[in-house]
Amino acid sequence: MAVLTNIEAVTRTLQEEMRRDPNIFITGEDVGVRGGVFRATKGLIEEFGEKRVVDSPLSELSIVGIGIGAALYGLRPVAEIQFADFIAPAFNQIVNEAARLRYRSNGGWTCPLIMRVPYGGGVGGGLYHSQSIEAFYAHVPGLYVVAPATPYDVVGMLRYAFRVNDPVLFLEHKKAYRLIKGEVPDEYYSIPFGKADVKHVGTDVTVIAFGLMLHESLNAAEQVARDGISVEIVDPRTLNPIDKETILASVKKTSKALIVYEDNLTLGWGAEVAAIIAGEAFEYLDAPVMRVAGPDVPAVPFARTMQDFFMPNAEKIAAAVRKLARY
Amino acid sequence: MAVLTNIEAVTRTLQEEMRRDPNIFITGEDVGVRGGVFRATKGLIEEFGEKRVVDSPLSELSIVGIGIGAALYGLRPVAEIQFADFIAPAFNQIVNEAARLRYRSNGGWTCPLIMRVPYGGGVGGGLYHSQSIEAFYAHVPGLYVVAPATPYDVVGMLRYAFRVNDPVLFLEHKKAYRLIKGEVPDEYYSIPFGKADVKHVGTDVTVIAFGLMLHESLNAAEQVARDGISVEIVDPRTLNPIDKETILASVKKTSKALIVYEDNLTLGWGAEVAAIIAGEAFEYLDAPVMRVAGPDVPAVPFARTMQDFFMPNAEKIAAAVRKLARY
Amino acid sequence: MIAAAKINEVKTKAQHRALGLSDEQALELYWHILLARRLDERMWILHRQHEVAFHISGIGHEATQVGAAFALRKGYDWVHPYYRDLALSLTIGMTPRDLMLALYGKQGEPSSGAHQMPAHYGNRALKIVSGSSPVATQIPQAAGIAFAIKYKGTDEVVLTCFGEGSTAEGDFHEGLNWAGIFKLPVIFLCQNNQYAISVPVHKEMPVPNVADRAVAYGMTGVIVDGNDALEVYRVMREAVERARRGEGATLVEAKTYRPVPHSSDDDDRTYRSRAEVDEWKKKDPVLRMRQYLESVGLLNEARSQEYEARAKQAVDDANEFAKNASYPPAEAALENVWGEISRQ
Amino acid sequence: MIAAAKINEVKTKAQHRALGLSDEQALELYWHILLARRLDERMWILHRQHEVAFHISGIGHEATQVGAAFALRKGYDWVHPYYRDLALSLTIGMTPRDLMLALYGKQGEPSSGAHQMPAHYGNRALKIVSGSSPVATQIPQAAGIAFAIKYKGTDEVVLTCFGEGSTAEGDFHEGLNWAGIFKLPVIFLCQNNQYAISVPVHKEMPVPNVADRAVAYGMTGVIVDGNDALEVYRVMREAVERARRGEGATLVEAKTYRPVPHSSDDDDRTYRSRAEVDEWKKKDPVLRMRQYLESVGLLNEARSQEYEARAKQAVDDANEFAKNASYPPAEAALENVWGEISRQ
Ligand SMILES: Cc1ncc(C[n+]2csc(CCOP(=O)(O)OP(=O)(O)O)c2C)c(N)n1
Ligand SMILES: Cc1ncc(C[n+]2csc(CCOP(=O)(O)OP(=O)(O)O)c2C)c(N)n1
Ligand SMILES: [Mg+2]
Ligand SMILES: [Mg+2]
Repeated sequence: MAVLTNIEAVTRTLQEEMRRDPNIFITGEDVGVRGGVFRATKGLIEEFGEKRVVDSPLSELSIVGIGIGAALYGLRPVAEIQFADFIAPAFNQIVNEAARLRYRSNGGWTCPLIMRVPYGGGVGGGLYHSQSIEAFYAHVPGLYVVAPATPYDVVGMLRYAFRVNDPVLFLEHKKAYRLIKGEVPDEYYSIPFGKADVKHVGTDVTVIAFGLMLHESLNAAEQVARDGISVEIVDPRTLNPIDKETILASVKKTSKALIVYEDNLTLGWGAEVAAIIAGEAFEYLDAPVMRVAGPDVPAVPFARTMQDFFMPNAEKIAAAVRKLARY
Repeated sequence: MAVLTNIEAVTRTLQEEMRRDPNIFITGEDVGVRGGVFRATKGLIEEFGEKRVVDSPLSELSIVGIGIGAALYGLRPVAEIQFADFIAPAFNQIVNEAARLRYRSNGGWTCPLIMRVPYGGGVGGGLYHSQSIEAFYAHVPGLYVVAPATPYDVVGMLRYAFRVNDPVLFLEHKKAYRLIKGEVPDEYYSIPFGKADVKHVGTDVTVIAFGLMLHESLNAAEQVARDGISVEIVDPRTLNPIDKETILASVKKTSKALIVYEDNLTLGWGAEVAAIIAGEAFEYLDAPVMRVAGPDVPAVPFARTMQDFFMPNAEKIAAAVRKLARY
Repeated sequence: MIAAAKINEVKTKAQHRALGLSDEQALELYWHILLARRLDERMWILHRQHEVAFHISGIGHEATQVGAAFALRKGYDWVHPYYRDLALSLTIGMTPRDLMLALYGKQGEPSSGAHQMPAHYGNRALKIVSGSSPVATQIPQAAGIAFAIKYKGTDEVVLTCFGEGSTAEGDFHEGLNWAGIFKLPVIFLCQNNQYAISVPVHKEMPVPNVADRAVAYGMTGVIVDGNDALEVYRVMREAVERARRGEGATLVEAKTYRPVPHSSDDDDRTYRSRAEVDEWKKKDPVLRMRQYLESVGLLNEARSQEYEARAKQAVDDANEFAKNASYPPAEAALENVWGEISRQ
Repeated sequence: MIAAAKINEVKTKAQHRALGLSDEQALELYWHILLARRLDERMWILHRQHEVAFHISGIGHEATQVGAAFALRKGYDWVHPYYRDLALSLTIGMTPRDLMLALYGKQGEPSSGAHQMPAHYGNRALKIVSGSSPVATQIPQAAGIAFAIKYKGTDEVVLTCFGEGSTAEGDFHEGLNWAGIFKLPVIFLCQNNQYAISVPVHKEMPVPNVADRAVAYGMTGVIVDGNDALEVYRVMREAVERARRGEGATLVEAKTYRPVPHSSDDDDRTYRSRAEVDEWKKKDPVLRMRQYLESVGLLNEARSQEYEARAKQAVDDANEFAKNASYPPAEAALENVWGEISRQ
């Protein structure tokens, strides 16, 4: 058992997988000697050389496009997008290309491309260094979108990402990179996509939350526990496809659902979860399906006051849980 | 009163507005002598000349980028994107730029850019000439997304688009272009964004549908009326921001809600509507919130058999309405 | 005697011989140009007869495509084509039946299982990558395949094709930038047919030649007469050799013309004169190749008729086959969205 | 007498005079370079003191930016800057207080109301467009402003700035393509500081000079020593005149250097040697301009000290002002998402 941070979990898994499979290479801006602006690829160029850890030109469209081509050939590229906010130039290559290659060739071609993407707010990054982008991509069939929140999940899901033959958007919360620590077994394991995880067992209210918001929700659960409210927390981990079974099972048990995400509310990822619950657990519900999310503004503003206002946190979550529990 | 098709409504309104305001110009691929591949700009270059009806190079990113710049200057550009499927290269310019200009400059700069975008399936267009794209963009605060379904609404909302000072994604259903005819008053009127319209009054089930699906829903309402089921049909018309009031009022009346859209189900536009209903009309609901949508596959397939399988239509809608009515 | 000697002399001087192509190969070249043309023409007819809903054509581009294909090792080198590459796909190994199935959107269509519109050529065994409709996206992807080739250290090369209009997209710039920086074994073949749908080339770009843009990527740029299959073969072979030698990418611009509308949805009379089209038709690649082969004594009226008959038969067979094929089952719409987990 | 004559001679021969700049203007140029430098240095210090969370710097780029700004008609011409354009923004008319408010993220910050991180310069009255963080997006937008200028028929011009690394983005290509096709009055000023964060220029592009790429857009490309403010002024003035005359766009590449880390989050020792940085520091634009002005007799030790004192005072004042300003109210997060309907 080692105790790792989330970012160490990334780096170690990349290293381990690259040792195993010579077809894996990494490309992205500053991933080489700089080790990435967050240091997720730290030490890898020293071990694997410039051939396998490739500083890209500043061009997301083609970082992904090159990755697609290399994946078509049979390699296993890992594309690092420096910030989630900067993946937008690659939208066409991801959505129209990578995600549709299997379908458009009726299985003739596959695109096992991993895109690692640091995302999320609360880091003083303002409009363009704080974005959550999962809603755009979780809408796209054929594209795995995952957002592990703990070192254990990061390791298990990143390993799994190297074993699927479809493109994977691997979301890493920037604020959780060094904030979150956890134990990781020495033995090999991996975590299949599409399996949610109950991170906290409870009976009164189900909270569905991922990434940094999982941790805020765990804090909130502690807060309300003092008031005798028992919260069950489901971490979806995979955002596309969604593990409906685990979510519905929990909601059927508690009869109350709160979905938490830090993206802006409207058509954020949690909208689909709310729709699923309203469609498939209606008879079990004892209260409205609630959401705690960012306000509908273009992105997280910079000034501290406004950033705090934007970001969901344990207090806001606890308040919503209390409201639901009282309902 | 003139009877127009949807596409005639577009052309006529563009002409009328360009006569009024010399700051309006149109750019896009083939919008000039060709009059656009759908002929929406037919006749405009003859009347307004090459200066105001500008064939663009084949480059969506910069069609939008140029439009943003011109809007910043104070012009009123209309950018035609040839097919919705091809707007993806402009995603960054639309989402990170146009939609965020007002917010990022705290109101200092505004971006009154109209993007006209033919979209939708059922036209034999396969994966890349059938897409519905509203879910990606209706998630973006600061960006109006509208999808009028009738000539009356097309005229009223296109006029309104020229009177707001924010970017507008103006979605035009390709199949509805010539299929749908309707009366348009000779007197001036316009339809503000954010106002849904009850297109059919009923009491048993509320159907929320836009674009081509509005018309399929109207057909379905006729079908089920023979069985004595009374359907109320709400046409949101504006997809961002959503007119919650009108939707909720109808659902509170009927206690049953069906949302119809032709995009793939997961995180499609209707997910947000379902979430709103589950969150704010819970006490009024007598049945699960249902959705009829495309299956979760990358886009509408080409072969007729598969296309028919993909597309929601009156029969599928009627079946869902019956199920809800029986509930 | 004199006649025979003359023919021999002609043959020795013949362009194709100078390029190292045998007579059989030269005739094979013609065969593919002809077959593509006749197949393509039939597709237009089927559309006019309302047998099929849509056709997008490669007519006029055959010399470019077949010449280019001949410079590749089929099934060894990679091709990332675009929607006009009917002749290219045929030459690499797809069959008229394959393409007819796609036209009708019938079951068993190998490029996409009829998920896609026709003209989205693809076949893994032949290393033809299944493309999309958004233009230019194949360009960085082709660079990516070439990146992988270099990574693996083989001597495969990649050919990717696109129209001149599509060079306005950011994808073009980014793909060529990578190919330049990493000296990748890829050939960017621009089929410049003077129009992007209705937009003439001078409105698409501020330079007279696409090949001029190679400078911006430290890359060789070549202009070639795209209606001359042998010339295309020559410059392509050089580009391929450069790529195999590790000397990086080439941007080849084949100047040609599209004498037909953009697609069956288009009406080209709105944007160009018949006189212009007729002028270009004189340079027709089928005509030109036939005349060449006649001039070097490899074709005569009788043999030409044989070729025509063979082409007609192949096209008839393909049409019959595809027409009688069934549509895919509706539920095939749900297939091949996600894959199995890899066994690695 | 002799001394005075010599000074006069020097003055007449002086570079700035030859360019039509008065002595006052030359000193004004220096003032902006100096003020930008001292303000920028203070921002680094404030970061080190944990007074502010982030700083991204224009140090090293001052000569380029101030030289460029001097070639514009301030408030008449348009500027679409990037995050290094501290000196440019100051010269066009933003104040040290404005920029300090942004650094602290305080209320009243004019570029964005503290919605954005610092260094996202903008001001409508000054025609400085508020930029974003994704690089290169301003390039097609600047072409769009120029398109509007041509549409309206005024003689305004647009200046937009970006780093050499950002020329790898599709936006660069597409923006220049439009500018070339439509002959737009825009100047693309690439501030080539040899690095995109850690990536050196030879890994970013396959050509030695960004200006070489102008050829692909039928555009004039110019390389200039970006540490020589007067030279930058000269080539920019020519570019501006070309644009005003309706002769279209220019791509100007100013070769310079970033002697500091990319931002306060960066550690540049991981990717370049101190020797390299020290070498470049000898070409420091502040030093260079001061030496020039001394050589033509416009500056001496005493006057230099005066300038320094004035700069320090302005920076102190700005810091004091911003430090004491309040943060925006939390609910300001909800403002300026949507606008009112237009009155047209
Ligand atoms: C990204 C994108 N935008 C628009 C289109 C619609 N479209 C299809 S072909 C075409 C013109 C292409 O011109 P060119 O690149 O010269 O190729 P050609 O058809 O002439 O061979 C256009 C605009 C598209 N397919 N993809
Ligand atoms: C689209 C996008 N991708 C990545 C980044 C992260 N990033 C910020 S600055 C930078 C390097 C820019 O280099 P260059 O264009 O040379 O400008 P310089 O900073 O050297 O002035 C990078 C990669 C970004 N801001 N935008
Ligand atoms: Mg063309
Ligand atoms: Mg740089």
